[in-house]
Amino acid sequence: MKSDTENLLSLVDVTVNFEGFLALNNLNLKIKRGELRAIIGPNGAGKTTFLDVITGKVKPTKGQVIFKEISLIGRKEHKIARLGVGRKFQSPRVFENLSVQENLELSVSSPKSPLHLLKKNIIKDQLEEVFQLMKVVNLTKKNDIKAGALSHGQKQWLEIAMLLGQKPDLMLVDEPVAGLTDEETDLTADLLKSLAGKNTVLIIDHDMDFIRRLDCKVTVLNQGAVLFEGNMDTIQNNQKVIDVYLGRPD
Amino acid sequence: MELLLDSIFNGIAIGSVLLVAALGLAIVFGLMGVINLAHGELMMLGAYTTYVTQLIFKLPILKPFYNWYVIISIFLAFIVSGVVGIILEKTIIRKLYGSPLETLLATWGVSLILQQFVRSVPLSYGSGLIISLLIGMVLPLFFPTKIKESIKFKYYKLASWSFATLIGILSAELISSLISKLGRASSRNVDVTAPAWMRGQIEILGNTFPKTRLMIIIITLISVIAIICFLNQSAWGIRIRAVTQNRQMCDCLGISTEKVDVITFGIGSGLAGVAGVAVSLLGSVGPNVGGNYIVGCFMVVVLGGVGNLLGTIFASFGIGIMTDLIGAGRLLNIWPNMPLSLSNTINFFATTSMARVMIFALIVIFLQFKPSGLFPQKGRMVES
Amino acid sequence: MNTKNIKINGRLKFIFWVLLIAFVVAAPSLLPVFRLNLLGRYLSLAIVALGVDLIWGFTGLLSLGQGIFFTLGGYCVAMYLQLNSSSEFPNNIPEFFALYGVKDLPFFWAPFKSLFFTLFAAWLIPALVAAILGFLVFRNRIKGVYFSILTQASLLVFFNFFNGQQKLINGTNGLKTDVTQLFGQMVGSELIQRYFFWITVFLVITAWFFSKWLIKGRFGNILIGIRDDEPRVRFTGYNPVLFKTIIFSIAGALAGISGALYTVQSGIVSPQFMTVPFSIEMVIWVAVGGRGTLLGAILGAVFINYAKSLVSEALPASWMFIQGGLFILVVTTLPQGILGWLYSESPRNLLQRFGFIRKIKTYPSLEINKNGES
Amino acid sequence: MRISRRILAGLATASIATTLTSCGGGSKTSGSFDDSVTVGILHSLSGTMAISESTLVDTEIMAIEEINASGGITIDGKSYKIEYIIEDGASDWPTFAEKSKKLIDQDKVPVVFGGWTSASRKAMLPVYESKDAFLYYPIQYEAQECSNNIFYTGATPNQQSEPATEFMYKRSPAAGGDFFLVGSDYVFPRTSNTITKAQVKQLGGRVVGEDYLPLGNTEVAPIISKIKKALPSGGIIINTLNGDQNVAFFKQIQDAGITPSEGYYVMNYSIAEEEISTIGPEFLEGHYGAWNYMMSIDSPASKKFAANFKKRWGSDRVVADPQESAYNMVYLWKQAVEDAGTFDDNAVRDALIGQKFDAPQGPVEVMPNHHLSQTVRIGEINSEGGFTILEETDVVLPQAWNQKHPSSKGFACDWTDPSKGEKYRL
Repeated sequence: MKSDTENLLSLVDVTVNFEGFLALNNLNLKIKRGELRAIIGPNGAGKTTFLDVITGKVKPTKGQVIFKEISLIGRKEHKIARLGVGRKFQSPRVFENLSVQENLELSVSSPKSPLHLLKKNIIKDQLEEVFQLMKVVNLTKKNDIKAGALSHGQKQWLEIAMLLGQKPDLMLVDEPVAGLTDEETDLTADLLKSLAGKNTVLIIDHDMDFIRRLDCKVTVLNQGAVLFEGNMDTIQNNQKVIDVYLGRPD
Repeated sequence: MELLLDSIFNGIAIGSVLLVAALGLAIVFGLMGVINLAHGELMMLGAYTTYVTQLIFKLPILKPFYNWYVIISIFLAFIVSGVVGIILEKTIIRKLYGSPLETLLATWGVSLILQQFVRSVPLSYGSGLIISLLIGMVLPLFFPTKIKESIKFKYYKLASWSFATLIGILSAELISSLISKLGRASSRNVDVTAPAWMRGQIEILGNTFPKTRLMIIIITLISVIAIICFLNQSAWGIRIRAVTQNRQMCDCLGISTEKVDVITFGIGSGLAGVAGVAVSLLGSVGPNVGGNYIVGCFMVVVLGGVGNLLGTIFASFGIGIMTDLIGAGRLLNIWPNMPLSLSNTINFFATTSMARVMIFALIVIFLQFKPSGLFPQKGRMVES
Repeated sequence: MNTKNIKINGRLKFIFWVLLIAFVVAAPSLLPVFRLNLLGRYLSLAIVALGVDLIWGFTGLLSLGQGIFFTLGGYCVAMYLQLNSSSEFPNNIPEFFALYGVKDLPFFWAPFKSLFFTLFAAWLIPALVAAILGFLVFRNRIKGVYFSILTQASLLVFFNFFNGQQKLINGTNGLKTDVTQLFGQMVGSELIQRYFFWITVFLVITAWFFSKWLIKGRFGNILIGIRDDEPRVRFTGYNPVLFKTIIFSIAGALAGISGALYTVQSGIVSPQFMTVPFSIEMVIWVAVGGRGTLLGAILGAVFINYAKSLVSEALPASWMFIQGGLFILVVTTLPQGILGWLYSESPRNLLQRFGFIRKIKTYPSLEINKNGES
Repeated sequence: MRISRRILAGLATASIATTLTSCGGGSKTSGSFDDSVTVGILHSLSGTMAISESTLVDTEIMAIEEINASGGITIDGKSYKIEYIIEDGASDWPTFAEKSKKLIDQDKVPVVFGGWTSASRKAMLPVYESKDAFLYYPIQYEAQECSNNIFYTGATPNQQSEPATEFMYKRSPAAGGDFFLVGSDYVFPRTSNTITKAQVKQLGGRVVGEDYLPLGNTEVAPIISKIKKALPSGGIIINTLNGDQNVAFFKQIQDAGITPSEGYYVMNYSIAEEEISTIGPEFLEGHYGAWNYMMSIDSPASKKFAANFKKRWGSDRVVADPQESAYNMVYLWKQAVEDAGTFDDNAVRDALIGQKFDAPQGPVEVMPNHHLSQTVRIGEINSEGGFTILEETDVVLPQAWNQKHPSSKGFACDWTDPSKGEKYRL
């Protein structure tokens, strides 16, 4: 394995076999540091499995996942998370019985050992950070409200804020704008775009307008493998992509 | 080799009891995700049904058919436990879908009540109650469609329930007047005696095998085959499996998921009743008869892997054979010259008491390597 | 679900504490010996209930095997007391050994000659056993009902073991403590029992505050997080196995303390404490009192047990009906338990309907939460 | 559905109500008494042991009613009516201790009649000793105990198992055969079997195996295969299984060919008439039992006892040894109180020793070690569900400390002599 400093994440020949069904089939993919990357693909293309493999939820049958020059295969989810991989789920998953602030405190807190959490209250810097994050996602006024009482969009944003709180090197964002209003979608796109550069962001989505707004390199997955890579314009004109996914423009 | 064969025979004998007891549990747990701690008490109802049937068949009119009362009681036990199961589902369990821990606690409450019920209520009244419930539930199904759709249906229903109650009370009185043993509440254990043709032993492959055990194996076999056929061939079986896989989709397709739930739970409970018949042939029948089996059943289901009948079958025979191997200290016979320390250890566990300790410990260790049991459910939906 | 943010208001709290302390101080003179002893025992059960609340109410782990740790704690003190008063018996070992022809003290008994060791062992051993058991189970992500079933199976393993080992720990008969000596006094005597009552009250309150402290901050929030969405906790970088093992072991320690106190006040510890129903009852105390409320666990344990002893004096056979009914009722209609129900808006609505209190003008849940955080 | 539920509930509560009222109630005898005394009755009315222990409650109530009907207890010309408080031990040993405390501390009863299992007695013992109260315990047990605060009216091993073992080895059809010991896993079977093993060795016989079934477990298949392995062509089986485990055992050994006709003879220490009727005589016929009292004893006292019991509790009820013990202890207590002239524990305790009573089994006498001298009978179980009495010993004196058990050999108990007490070397 040659050293690879340019790429933050690379997947080499990753195959996931569910009882004969190849969810990922020799997938090869590289993400550069600071890159904003969108991944699209039809249902069953293996997008979620792809995230599962990176975050350690699913162990690939074959292949390598290299992150910051470390292999992620066989590592536990929380270890991978601590290495700097953050994940936002498709439907917002926040701790519904905790308040907004408590949610964020959990994601910001570091180190994440039980003893540390027991010993003292959150340190000042981290508390500051929590308030900062609330400001970013516009939830400052709702800091005491239970996350379960938030609207769908607010939950999405809270989860993104929690993701940011973990200060990950790589952010995996699964359908961040599902169920959001147009206005919220735009704000989310801007937010994600502003994160790129500093962070590396990988977005999975169906919403073509949203992807277009992100204005980044797009990878098309199909049947567990990369079908095509390029920017939005080239993709929309690629015959293969049109055939399997976009459909013919009327 | 001969010793091993002997062990396998014994293991099958022990395992078949476990299997028949665990079958209903495995179905309810596997298909509905419901942990039914009252399963043992449903077995108990089945066992009491056998007892009542036996006494009824001792009446002069039915005496000629006495030899066949066990066969009849299998069907009756299925119905009795099934009816109680359906009532349970409709009143309590339905409210708790999706929260298995709560179901577990509620069914424990049910098991306490059922246990005390058979202690404090005379069996004749218990039978009367079951009869009236059965009639009350079944009768409205036979009403012509015209009545079913009319606004006055509830009055008809009321009428049919009153009729059912009347029949129930009458039959309770009838039973207690005919058989005085059933007319009195008693916490005393009662006993089922197998008819003469089911007692004694037969020889298979040079091994003697008790006939009652063979009968239980046959009951188990028939139940397993019937269940597999039902789930795979019948329309309702296919619906049940469909609901297990995707409830919302089934709702959309017009399958009454409520009805499916009732039927699944009813069948699981009915099988508990059948298990009760089997158990009653081996030991005495009392309020605790089912409770003695329940933890063993859970072990079978956990070891076998949820939602997999094959796993249940393997697990029960596996536990059965292990029980015999460890409990009877057979390894010592198979391997006579083992080191002293090892043979001491084996002797330590070669009592029925310690064998149980050993087997549960082995299961826990086994689950360290295969947390989802022998035959885990596969696919990406499992963890979510 | 989460009610820990909701607090009863200050004045009520003050009155509550005054009443409580007054009662505790006056109890030994108010109550007849027998009732006082019962109260002491039920209060010690409240400690194990607190543990159940921590693991079930907050972390979502329904253990049906708390009896293991409870009994281990009980055996620890009973072994000490037995050794402490066996000087008059042959070989200086407890009397029952002679019955089985045992001449030498089994090796694991020896350390229990020390009071110091025993005081630690009574909670440390259960905590260790819980930690090992918990770790093995949590490591494999066995959770939900599987966890419950496995804890129940472990309970049976321990029960069968203790029940069958007459030569080691006196099997079914268990160990008695009433006629043993402690500081020159008989443990069953009124004086010593009164001291145990005070100790129990003190430890219940300590355990209560300890539990409150545990769940107050971020540690408690993680537990709630594990209960509600374990994968999310993992992806946030926390190791749920560690947290679960810790809290399970704490619950084990609490159970051990509880068992030790219960034993010295009952006069006996036996494998009977490890039967399946007793461990499930512990869960029911918490369920009825109100899970996730801590106070509910204490009240549930004390009141249900008191009710049990009163009912079984009057109508022995009906307790099973009542208990079973209570299970079903609480689970189906009062999932938050009595205290959870009181904390929620339902009683407020009830009072409103009868015109006892004024309607709140603003959005109620918003108000309540604001109060809760301050 | 709502209606149906209501009917259901109504039916259920109605039937429960009838059963509850039918089993409640105090002593009904009328008559004029000067005063009354309340005694405690403590047995399991719920749980697994309720089956057995409720028969003792019935017997004790009957004895109390008989005494009341004949004028109650007379002290200094003053007549006392006996009232009773029944407490439920719930088949849970610690509960027995708790309820004992309640009866002693709260109800201040002068005496408690109670207990069945050894574990329950062991749990109660410290309570009575620490409070210096008095318990009457009616069950045949493993002995190795001699409390100043307990009075034991059941048989000790030398009044039951020892004559039985000797009979089996010397005079039964399987005489000279090998022994296999089966029991439930608790203290009575284990201690009893220790004694049996020592005795068989003395007699020159062989014990080829023993196994214990955990309480509550009814899977006897492994035990049966062990028996067949250890006794391939018949022998003697000593059975100390508990309650319903016997049903599973006898049903299945018969199916496995372990029957008298095949040369296997089972001697039972826990199977009395009540159990025979539950298990079914067809499974037990030809096996043996050893008791102090058997219903088939052909004496007026025995017949009257059985007849009175049937009259009071129903014609299909039977009496057995534990009930007889329970019956005796109530009468013995009454006699001792009348002799002592007070209900005070210590005086009654002293007056008790030497009390004689014409029990249904024949004359019994309270010995200085708080046990009874009794007659031992060996019976063969017959097809009618009773015992055919084969042998009857003279009155056997009780040994609180067994003389065959290695731990207690050479010891005895005597509470009349302060220098001897609980355990002294003979």
